Parts: sequence; C-alpha cells; structure tokens
Amino acid sequence: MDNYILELRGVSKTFPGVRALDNVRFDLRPGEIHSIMGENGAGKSTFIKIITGVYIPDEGEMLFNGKPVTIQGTNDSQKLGIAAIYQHVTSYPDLSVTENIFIGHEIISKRTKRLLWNQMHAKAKDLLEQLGASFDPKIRMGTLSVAQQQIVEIAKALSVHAKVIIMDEPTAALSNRESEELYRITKKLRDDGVAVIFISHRMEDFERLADRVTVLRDAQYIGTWDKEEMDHDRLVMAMVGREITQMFPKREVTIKKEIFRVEGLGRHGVFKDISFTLHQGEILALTGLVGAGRTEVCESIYGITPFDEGSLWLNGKHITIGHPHEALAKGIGYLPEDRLGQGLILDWELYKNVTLPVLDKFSQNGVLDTLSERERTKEIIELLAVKATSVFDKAATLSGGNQQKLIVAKLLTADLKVIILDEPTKGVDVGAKTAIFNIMGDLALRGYGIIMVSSEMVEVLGVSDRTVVMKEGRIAAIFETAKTTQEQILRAALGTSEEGLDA
Amino acid sequence: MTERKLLTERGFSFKRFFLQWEWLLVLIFLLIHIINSFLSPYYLNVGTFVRTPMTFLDKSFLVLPMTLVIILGNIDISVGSTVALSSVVMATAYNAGISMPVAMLICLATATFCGLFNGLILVRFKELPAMIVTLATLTLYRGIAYIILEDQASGNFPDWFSFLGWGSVLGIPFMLIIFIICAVAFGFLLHKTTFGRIVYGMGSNKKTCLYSGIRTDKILLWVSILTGLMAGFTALFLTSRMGSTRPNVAQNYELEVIAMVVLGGVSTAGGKGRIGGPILAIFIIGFLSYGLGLVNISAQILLIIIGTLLITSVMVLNMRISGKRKRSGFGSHEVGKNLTR
Amino acid sequence: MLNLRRNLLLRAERFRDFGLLVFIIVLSLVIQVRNPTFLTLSNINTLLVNASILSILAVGMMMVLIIRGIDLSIGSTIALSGMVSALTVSLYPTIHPVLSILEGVLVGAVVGTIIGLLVSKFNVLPIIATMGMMNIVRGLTFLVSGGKWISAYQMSVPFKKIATGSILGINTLIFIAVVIYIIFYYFINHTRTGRQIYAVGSNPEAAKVSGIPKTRIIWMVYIFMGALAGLAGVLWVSRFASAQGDTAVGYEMGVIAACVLGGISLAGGSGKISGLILGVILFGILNNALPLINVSPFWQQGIQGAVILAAIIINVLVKRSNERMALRHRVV
Amino acid sequence: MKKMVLYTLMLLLVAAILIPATLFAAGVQEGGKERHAFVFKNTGNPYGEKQMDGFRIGIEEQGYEAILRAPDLPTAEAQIQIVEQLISQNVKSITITGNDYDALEPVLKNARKAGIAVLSADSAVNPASRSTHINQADSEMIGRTLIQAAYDMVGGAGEIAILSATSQASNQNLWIEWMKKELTDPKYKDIKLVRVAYGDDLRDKSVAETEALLRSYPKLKCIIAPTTVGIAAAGKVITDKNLIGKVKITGLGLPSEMAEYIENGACPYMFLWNPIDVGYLAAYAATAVSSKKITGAVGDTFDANRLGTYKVVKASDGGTEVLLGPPFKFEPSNIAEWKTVY
Repeated sequence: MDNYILELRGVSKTFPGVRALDNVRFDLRPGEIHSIMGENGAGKSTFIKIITGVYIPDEGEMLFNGKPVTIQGTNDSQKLGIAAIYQHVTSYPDLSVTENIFIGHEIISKRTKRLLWNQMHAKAKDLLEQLGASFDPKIRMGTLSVAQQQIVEIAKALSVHAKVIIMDEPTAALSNRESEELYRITKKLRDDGVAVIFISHRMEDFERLADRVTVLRDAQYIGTWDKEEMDHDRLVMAMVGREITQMFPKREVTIKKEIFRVEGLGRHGVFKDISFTLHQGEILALTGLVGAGRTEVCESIYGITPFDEGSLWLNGKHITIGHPHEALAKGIGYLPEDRLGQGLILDWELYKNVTLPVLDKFSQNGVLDTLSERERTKEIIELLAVKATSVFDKAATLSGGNQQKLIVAKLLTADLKVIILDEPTKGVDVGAKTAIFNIMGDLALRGYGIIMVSSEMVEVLGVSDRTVVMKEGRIAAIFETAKTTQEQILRAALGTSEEGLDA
Repeated sequence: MTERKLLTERGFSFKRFFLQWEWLLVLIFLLIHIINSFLSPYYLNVGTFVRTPMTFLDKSFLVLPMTLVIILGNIDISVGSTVALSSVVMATAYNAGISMPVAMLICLATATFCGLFNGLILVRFKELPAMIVTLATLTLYRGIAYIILEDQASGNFPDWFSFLGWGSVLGIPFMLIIFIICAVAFGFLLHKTTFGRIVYGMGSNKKTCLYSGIRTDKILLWVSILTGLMAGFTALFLTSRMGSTRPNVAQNYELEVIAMVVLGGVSTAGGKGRIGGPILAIFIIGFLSYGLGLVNISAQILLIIIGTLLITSVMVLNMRISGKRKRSGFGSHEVGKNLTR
Repeated sequence: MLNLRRNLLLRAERFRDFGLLVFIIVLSLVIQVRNPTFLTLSNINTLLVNASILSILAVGMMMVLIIRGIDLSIGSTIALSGMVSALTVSLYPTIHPVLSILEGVLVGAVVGTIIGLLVSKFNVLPIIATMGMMNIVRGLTFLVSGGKWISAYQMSVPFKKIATGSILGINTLIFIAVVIYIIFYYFINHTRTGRQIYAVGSNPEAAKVSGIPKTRIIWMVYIFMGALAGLAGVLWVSRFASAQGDTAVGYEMGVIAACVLGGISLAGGSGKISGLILGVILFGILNNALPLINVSPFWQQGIQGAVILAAIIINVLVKRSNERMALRHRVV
Repeated sequence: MKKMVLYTLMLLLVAAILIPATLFAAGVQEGGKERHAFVFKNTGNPYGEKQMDGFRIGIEEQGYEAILRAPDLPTAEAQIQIVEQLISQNVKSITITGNDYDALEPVLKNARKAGIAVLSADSAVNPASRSTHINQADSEMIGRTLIQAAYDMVGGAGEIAILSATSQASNQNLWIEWMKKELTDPKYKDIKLVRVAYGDDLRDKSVAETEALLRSYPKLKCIIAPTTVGIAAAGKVITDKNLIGKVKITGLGLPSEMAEYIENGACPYMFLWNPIDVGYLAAYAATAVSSKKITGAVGDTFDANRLGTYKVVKASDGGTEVLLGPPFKFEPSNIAEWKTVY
C-alpha cells in the first residue's frame, strides 16, 4: 500500500557553519498522522521549512504523489496543497480572522479584482464551525487566545483544501483541554483523508495521535516506526541517543519551616483569593489550564503587575513588593515564561546576561568590575553545566535548554529564598529537561523554596511535593502530590472536582 | 559535568579591533583634512584647528545624550526647542534683573525640566512612542519660547558671558575643554558603569531588563534629564556665541544631532554603538562643512554632500552587520531561532 | 472573558474616533462663539482648501506609518516637484495642466523609489534614509532653481487654475483630495495589495512564510508617498502661484502630527481612513481658527503643541480606563 | 560578494566627499586679488541673488574678487559659521545682511579685530559690529510712505491691517513702528489699524493669515505687507476671492512676484528699491572702508561709480548708514519692464 502523497529522499541543508539536515528521508501516506520527533535543534524545523519551501535544500529530491517536484517558495508548496501551522503562530494581530484565514488566497471578483468580504466572512464562519469554534470571523486576530489562533491557522489550511498539513509543535502553548480539542480536530482531518505531519516532543502527543513516527537526531535521519513498535522509553532512546535512566530524579528533602506565604491575593478581573504557603526545600507546582491565571499570579507576586488585595509574607514578616527590583532584594526570583522575550538579551555575552539582575554586586559605586563578573559567571554556568566555549559567547548561540539554564544562572547570582519558575521546561528537549529538574532538586536541597508553574501533568507529578491547581483565576485545589493522581488534578483543573486539602 | 575549561579572558584580536566602525570614521576624518588642505591654502593653520571647533561645538553637546537616547532605543526630536526655550528663559530672567550666574543656572534648570517632562510622559504613558511625545513637546517648548519673548530678541549680557563661547584657555577654546570633559564623562558613564550597561540592556530588550529587576523607569528618566541638561549647556554656549537670543534659535538642531549620532555608527534600532563614533562624526561633519566653506561651496551642495554621507555610511554599516550574522528580518526572536543549536 | 476583552477593544477604538469627533464639534462651537464667521460655508471652504494639500500627504504618510516607517523628506519632495513643474510651465506656457501634474507626480515617485529602494532592499532605517533624502532633495531643488523663484506672471493661467478652479462646484483642491481619499480607501480596504500593506505592518515576520512580497510592498508604499508628495508639490505651487527653493520646509512634522491626531500608531499595522480624516480636520481647524479668534500669533504654536500633547495623552487614558472598567466588571 | 558591496559603498562614501569638493574647488582662484565677501540671509531668495549680483558687479568693476555666501536657512547661527570661514580666508571686507540685529556682534567684532572691514546692508546689524550700514531706504520714509499709500488707497477712511514677515525680522519691525508713528497724525483719524499679522514669510501661513484678516474684519479696506512673500500671498488671496478693488494691497514686493497682481489691480502700486543697486553701493562702500579711504563715520563721502557720490549719515539706531535713496514706486505703467529684471 505504498502510495505516498509526499516523499523526500536524501535531503540535506547547510547553513553557514551549521549542518542543519544531513541526508534525511521521509514518506507520508494520505490519511495518516505522521509524527516527527527529535530534540531541539535536531532539524525538525528546518525539515518542514524545506517541505514548505521557506528553505531550498542543497541536495535531495522530493516527490509529491509520486511525481518529482521542486519547491522554490512558499507559493509553490501552497499550490501543491501543503499548508503549515508554525510553532510561533505566524498570524497578523491587527487583521481580522477572516483575513488571516484567506491571506495569500483571498476571494476576489474576477472583473474588478476587489475583495469579496461577505463571501470571505461567510466561508470563514463555516470553516470555524467545522472546527467547532464559535467566535466571529470579523474580530481582530490579536484579541484571540493562542489556542483559538491555532484553530484559525487550521481553518486557513482547510480553506486551501490542503492535502498535507504540517503542525509544528502546535501543543507547545496549549493547555490540556485545548490540546484535547486539537487532537479531536487533527483526528477529524485525518479521517477526512488529509495527511498530517505532526512535529512535537511531547510524548503525550505521540501516544494520543501518531500512526507513525520518524525520529531525527543531530540533523540525521534515525528511523521511522509504526506506533505499535514504539514505546515511550525506546522513543526517548531514539531521540536522545542514550538511555535516560530517570526522567524525574527523586531526591529526599525534609520540608522545613514555612518560608513564604500568600494570603487572599487578588487582582480585579484576573485572579482572586489566592492563598498558599511555601516551605524551605519544597517544590510547589502551580498548575491548571493555560489562561487560568497562573502566570498572572506569579507576575503580581514578583511585582510586575500590582495586585489589588491580599498580602505576601516572607519568613513570617509581611512584605510589600512594588517592583521586581524589590522582589529580588527581598529574595524572590522569577524565571519568566517567555525565555527569549523576557529572560535573556540574545545578542549579549553570557556574563552580561548572568550579572544583569545583580549588577550592583559587581560594581563599586556604579563602576563595573567586569573581571569579577566573568569569574562569577564561569563558576555558576559551569555549576549548571551550560554548554558554551567562553563567557563571551552570545546568548543567542545557545540551545533552548542551555538558554533556560542560563536564566536559572541569572537567578542564582542573586541570593534568593524563593524561586518561581514559569514553565521551565517549555520547548526544552528531553536531555535538558532532566538537567533542569536536577538543578531544581539541588536548589531545594540547599533550602530554597521553589514554585514551578507547569502545564505538563507528567512533570508536575514527577517533580513537585505539593500541587496548587488553579481554575479561572481561583485556586481549585491543593494536593499532596505524592497522594494524588493525574486524573484528580485534571478534574480539579477542569472544575469537576471538590476534593483536595486546603493550604 | 563539563570538564571543558570555560574561557574568561579574550585575547586581543586585530580583526575585531580594526573592523570597528570608528576606524572608517577616522579614515574619513583624515581624508577630509587632506582634501581640505589641498583645496584651500587657508585651511592648514593653527587658527583653523583652534577656531573651527567653536563653529559647531555648541550643538555637539546634544550629541552625547542623544547617543544614550538612541542606544536606549528611543529618540528625542524636542532638543532644539528645549535649547530655544531655556536660552529665552535665561535672557528674560537676566533682563528682569536676576544676576547672570543665577540666570545661567535657571537656563540649565529649565532645560533639565524640559527633559524631565519628556521623561515623565514617556514613563507614565508607555504606550506612546518617544517620537510622538517629543514631536508634541517640540512644538510646545518652542511655542512657550514665543509666548515669552514674542517678536523680541533679548540679550545685552555682561561681557564676561561671551567668554563661554569665544574665550580660550592656553589657546584651547573654552567650549572645547568643556566638551572634552563632558565627552569623557559620558564615555565613562556609558562604557564603564552599571548605568551604561543597563542603557544598552534596555536598548536590546526592555522586558528582560524589567524581569531582571532593573528599575527601567528610573534609567529612562535619568537619560531624559541628562538630555535636558546638555540641551541647557548648548543653550548657554549658543547664546554666548550669539550674544543675544530669540525664540527661533536652534532650528532643526535635532535632525543634525541625530544625523551625527547615526553617522557615528549608533543603530536607531537601539542597543548598539559606542560613544566614540558620534564624537568623531561631530568633527567629521564640522570640519567637512568648515573646509568646504573655506572654498565657498554653496550651502545646497553641502546639504547634498551631508545627506549622501549619512545614507551611504549607514548602508556600509548595514553591510557589516548583515555580514557578521545571517540577516534576520525583525526582532531578536528570529536571531535566536536561527542560531539556536 | 475573551468576547469581553474583544468588545472593549472595539469600543476603545470606536470611542477614539467618536471622542475626537466630539472634541472637534466642541472646539468649533467655542470658536463659532468667538467669531461667528467661522462656521460659514465660505470659511469652511477655505479651511478645507487649506487642509486639502496636507490631507493628501497624510494619506501617504498613513500608509508609511502602517508599515512601521516614517518619511521626513516630503517637505523637500514638495519643493522639488513644485519647482520642476513650475520651471517647465514657465518655459512652455502652453503645456497642459494635467501634464504638469503628471510631471510633478513623476518627480515625487522617483524620489519615493529611491527611498523605497534604500529602506526595503538595503535595510536603511526609514528615519535615516528619509532624513538623508530630505537634505539631498532640498539641495537639488536649489540647484535646479539656481536660487530663482518662479512667479505668478511666469505661470500659465490654466496652471494656476489647477488650484483655484472648481469641478462640479467644488474647489479643485478639495475635489482632488476627496478623489484621492476614495481611491485609497478602496485600495487599502478592498484590494489584496492594500490589505497586504496592513499585513506587512502587522507582522513583518509572518509575511515571509505566507508569501507576501514584503520588500515590494514596502517599496510600493514609499513610491506612493513620494508620488502624493509630488502631486502636493504641484498643487502647492499652483495654489500660491509661486515656486521657491525653501517651499514647505518642516512641513512633514505637521503631516505626521495630523496622522497622530488621527490615531495612526507609529508601531505600525493599524490606522483607519476615518480616523485620519478627523485628524486632518482637527489640524486644519487649529491652523485656520486660531488667527480667526484673535489669538496672539505668538500663542499659536504653543496652543498647537498643547493640543497635540493633550490629544495623544487623553487617547491613552481613555483606552486604559476602558480596559480597567472591563476588568472590574469581570467576575473571577 | 558582500565584501565587494561593502568596499564599493566605502568608495561611494569617500566619493560623496571628494567629487563635489574637487568640482566646486574651482570657486577659489588664487593670485593675490583682494577678496570682498557678501553674506546674505539665505540661499534661494531672488531678492538676495540680485543684491549679490549687484555686489559682484561692483567689486569686479574695481578689479577685485567677490565671494558671495548665504546659509541654507535664514538663521544667525549659520551666518556666524560663514563669517568664521571668511575670517580664516582673511578677506578684505565682509558685507552682511543680518538675520539678527545683535546675535552677530561677537563674530563680527572678531572679524574687525582681524582687520576686516565689516558693513551691513539691507538688514542691519547693531552699530557696535559694523563700520556702517547700507540702508536701501530710510526706515522712517518707508514707514510713512506706506501709510500715505494706504491712506490714498482707502480714500482717507477705513480699516487697514499689516501683514508682516516673521515676528523676528528687525527691519520689518522698525518700519511697522514708523507706520504706527505716522498714524498718530490727526490726518489719519479715520484710518484704523486693526491688526498686525505675521506670515513668517511662509506661503501657506501668509495666505492663511490674510484670509483670517479678511474674515475677521469684513470692512477691511487695505493690507500693507512690507515683505516680498507676504505681499504676493496677499495679492494672490485678493485675486482668488475676487476682492480686487474692494480690498487693496500695498507694501514692499518684488516686481517679478507682484507683476500679476499689479497688472490685475489687486495692488494699485507698491514700493521697492533696486536690490542690484543695494549690492552695488555696498560693494563701493566696502572697498572704500577696507582701503581706509573712509572709516564709516558721519560725514564721510565716497564715490559709487554709476550711482554717483554718497555721504555717510547718522542712523536712527545710533550708528551710521548710507542711504540708497527713495524707494522706487512700481505701478501698472512700469511693472512690465521691471518684472523680468528682478
């Protein structure tokens, strides 16, 4: 039954100094969901950019419906019926949903060449309804949530009657419920005979969706397997190339005295009645659906956006925080969710990034002492095993995982008591995940109190001591992680549970 | 886990050293002197190098803070008006019987306040781009100057006041001395202090700075204040050179100043550039126009020359940057994605 | 919750234009009280005539701002195109006015093409490219004119009629302005290319993947800006029946100010013709009315500055209060 | 490839400086000829060009070399720079039409210290900074004549207004003062000066101000515009609003600019001196002072070739000046012959 709709043979691509793809092959059957997996930088993104014609391969051939084709630009791939939904949603916030769906293939009247808005709005509405979305296509894209925007992207793909739809880490920014929705839609597409290429490194995605999987590692083709012949561990092996003995290293910490307490924290229209306590050496997971207000709570604690009611207590003393500066001074650090946008200055050397939060430490009355900066940086990033050649490397040259470590390094230079990590493993490959969990463990051992915001049930269960579940701006439940199950947490997050002990 | 030794020292690299934009500027600077001395027999004499700087130094005090402003990723087109206003206020104050030294302080104070006002608006209303805010205050400040002085010119300052703009110490113009002091101060501030480091940081990524606990508002305010203060200096020297003032002095200074900063290799995208470049640019444009003035080239030719100089130099700059790293349309995200790995 | 956020955003936008309209009405009434001749047809006519040239430029500037650019060179372009067309007319008095207009537009378009090339192909930042061109073009104007002015008597009657004549009872300037507005309203709202301008301004990155010719769009917008400036140049010269080297020095600031009042954000991507019209009218009123109500000439600039500042700040405050209110009313 | 582009651009960069410089370097001939400089307010102003022409002719007649300079914007700052450059070229004399009455004093004093003769022409600089001033016409006379003109245009009674240049122009303001003085004469009891408006010598603003005047003062009978841009703008408005005959324009304007409106009757007549003669006279005065023939003190006399002999007299500002003579009256009968001249 080898009638492939899309087939690539011996595809290679080289960027200045980087071998991005090396003799990769791939085939895709109509009506299948084919998952491409691999760590960050394995070449997944380059691979699909080649299929969609953003990049042109140096070598290799490509067959569409058995016929060799050459794709010179995104237009060519669109003509063939290949549509892509990118990792970082590539929409136009200022334009209407309709336009976002029809951009590039607007409906225009044959004669006057003018855009036929009514037809487009109508068609857009159908498409959205097909996908079970209810919002009005006339509204501005910028007002939608990430999940809704992705639905729009899919609608866009449908609108061109794509035969091949590529999804690049679509679930990365989605909550579980939204992911469920996406799974439903994707399966529907498959059943309608669309071939779906699904790129991800979330195991769950693979287990729930894929019919087949192709694994890339370090720009190399590793292999293609049917779902049945692949289990979790073997897949990880294939991706990482070595055996991950323990994904969530458990370490024994004796939870000591309370270090930090939040009482009745509230911000109009965003969250309300947020109360929990954090103990020395404890890892507190803060979970819930995306949009439940987890990040907002953290940012209010950290002094980015002021809260309207409630109080913060550090070591039993009431504290007020009006600005991140004060938060750090008092010993509360925050690792923001948006690594590139909020965590790092990409075109800066490592040491400048690391010392940014605590420049005063490395200066006598305002004058910088770069030597000590570099020394300290060296120590700390060696401690965290950040892969770099010198402290003069630009942050941009690091891989996702190492960038994340670098931000942790920033936090460690400041002497903190409480560390808040917002989605610390988002978009980080398996190897780096383990490393980060290790670091968290060590920090806990050293008596830090850690709050970890995460959407991934697996790691919540694997890492945390207690779990705070938020739902629509309020605390739905607090669990002793050891004594709870994924189902309990999910039910709490979706609002179908009453159980859970209080703080 | 890595045994690999991390380098904390960076050996001297000729390539890195000589690939700096400043070298091209130095080259142009020398070239200009050579051309000029060929063109005009009057060029090469002590007088030239003593007097010439005086003809353009007044506005160059604005170049220093503008460099900070642009590195910060902002822009300030209200400086010309600030100069006019503070100068007018000083004159009015003096002619109202206030002693000259005090009047001078008032001048600096006014200018500083103008800067502070810009800063406050920028801080309180982050949604507004600096371009718009300063466009409004540009009109406002000069408007106030007109309200104060109407159609009058105001002057007859004490004689010693003219020393600021005309006097010299041991043959070196007083203005030049002050400028060198200011330049050194700004160079130090920008390249050796935490303040400067943060200015660069904010220019590259304000959010990251905020999340790293930097009081970004404070920095922004201080830069604005500095801009105002230096506008005050310009006002002092300009007024001293003119011996009198009126609401329409210092027209279009903002554009000339920005041009110098950009020619100096500071990217208006923010986060890039050093203080040396703009300072060199001051002298390049200054001596260029002076030398061409000596051969009596008409003003419009000069306009064209400076325009071309500006554009071509920026194009060269772009080439260098895009030569260094794969060109990436917009935003640092993209850079990150390209280079991750 | 999302719908709520959406609605309030829409409300804020609608409120903006509405608020501006109210402000204009109130302002007009105040002026009317001080000087009853303000709201007479003839004065409104003069007001519009004076505003028309600026408004034509504003359309171009709006598009430039939408693609995250700015153009400081239009003042010089006006001067050059005006001077060139006037020179031709003085040499060949028989030339048909339409030809002069085309000539001016062409000159402007050439300037625009160069700027567009610099910005889109060589990645020169707009503010720099246009600042440089501002000097160059101004210099060229002086060169072509050789320091001379072209005076009324050297211009053919039909040429002067361009500005003073009237079509269907409407003054030609207003007529042209209106036509331009209609054309560009249709262009940016109902054609593919027009929408792509917004797309590029809204998310330049995405343009790459969704196959929008970013470079060409940007280039095109600057050519339009140049062409409109060229047109404005001819109209200017025809209206004032004199062409001089220093025509319209610093005019660009006024145009940008009008756009800002019209609510076009310098951040790019957004901006509506409706808002622009209001902005232009408000700006026109400020220029026309202040002399009318005996405001001391020395206060005029100050007042204009204050109004611009007030307008942009109020705009922000309104948006904010809307958002805050919506948040308060949202139950968690 | 990138490198290539880079280098070509660098070359361009250098060319940007080199080419024009070498091209226009022709502007300086050496050979010990005495050099006399004339600095006007700003470039691209035909009135100024004519003055410069006159000056050049006057200087070259005497076998000297003339340097003609003007900044691109009419500001004192720019003129200061130019004077500095002239000082370093040690010219024999500098004749300047000041953009500011006082602001040029320091630099001009320096020039005189360097032994350069400094005169002002057309628009004066303060007495301290000049040997003498070439006055195109007696300010008092201009002021009074214009009011008389208005008087005779409105037939002895009615509202008049003044449309001036920038509120900063020293000579305009002086004339306006004299107009106001003249108006105090009981003879003008029925003439009402309703407003002094400023068009800043910008076309659009001058037009707007004129329109405002007409609207605010419907009974307005005459507009006096002692500035070339202003009067032309006013003439244009009157013509377009076909108020010809109802509202009359007079003042000081360029024949070329005003020909249209004098011929169509919007402006019955106006005045101006001949800028060429101003420059010409300045040339002879300059050489006279620089060659120490005269010091520019009251009573000195010098010969100005085709214009005859001139006498230095006391100026209203306390310094000395040379009067060119009464302003020339341009009217329909003679405008045709002058409009092509300047």
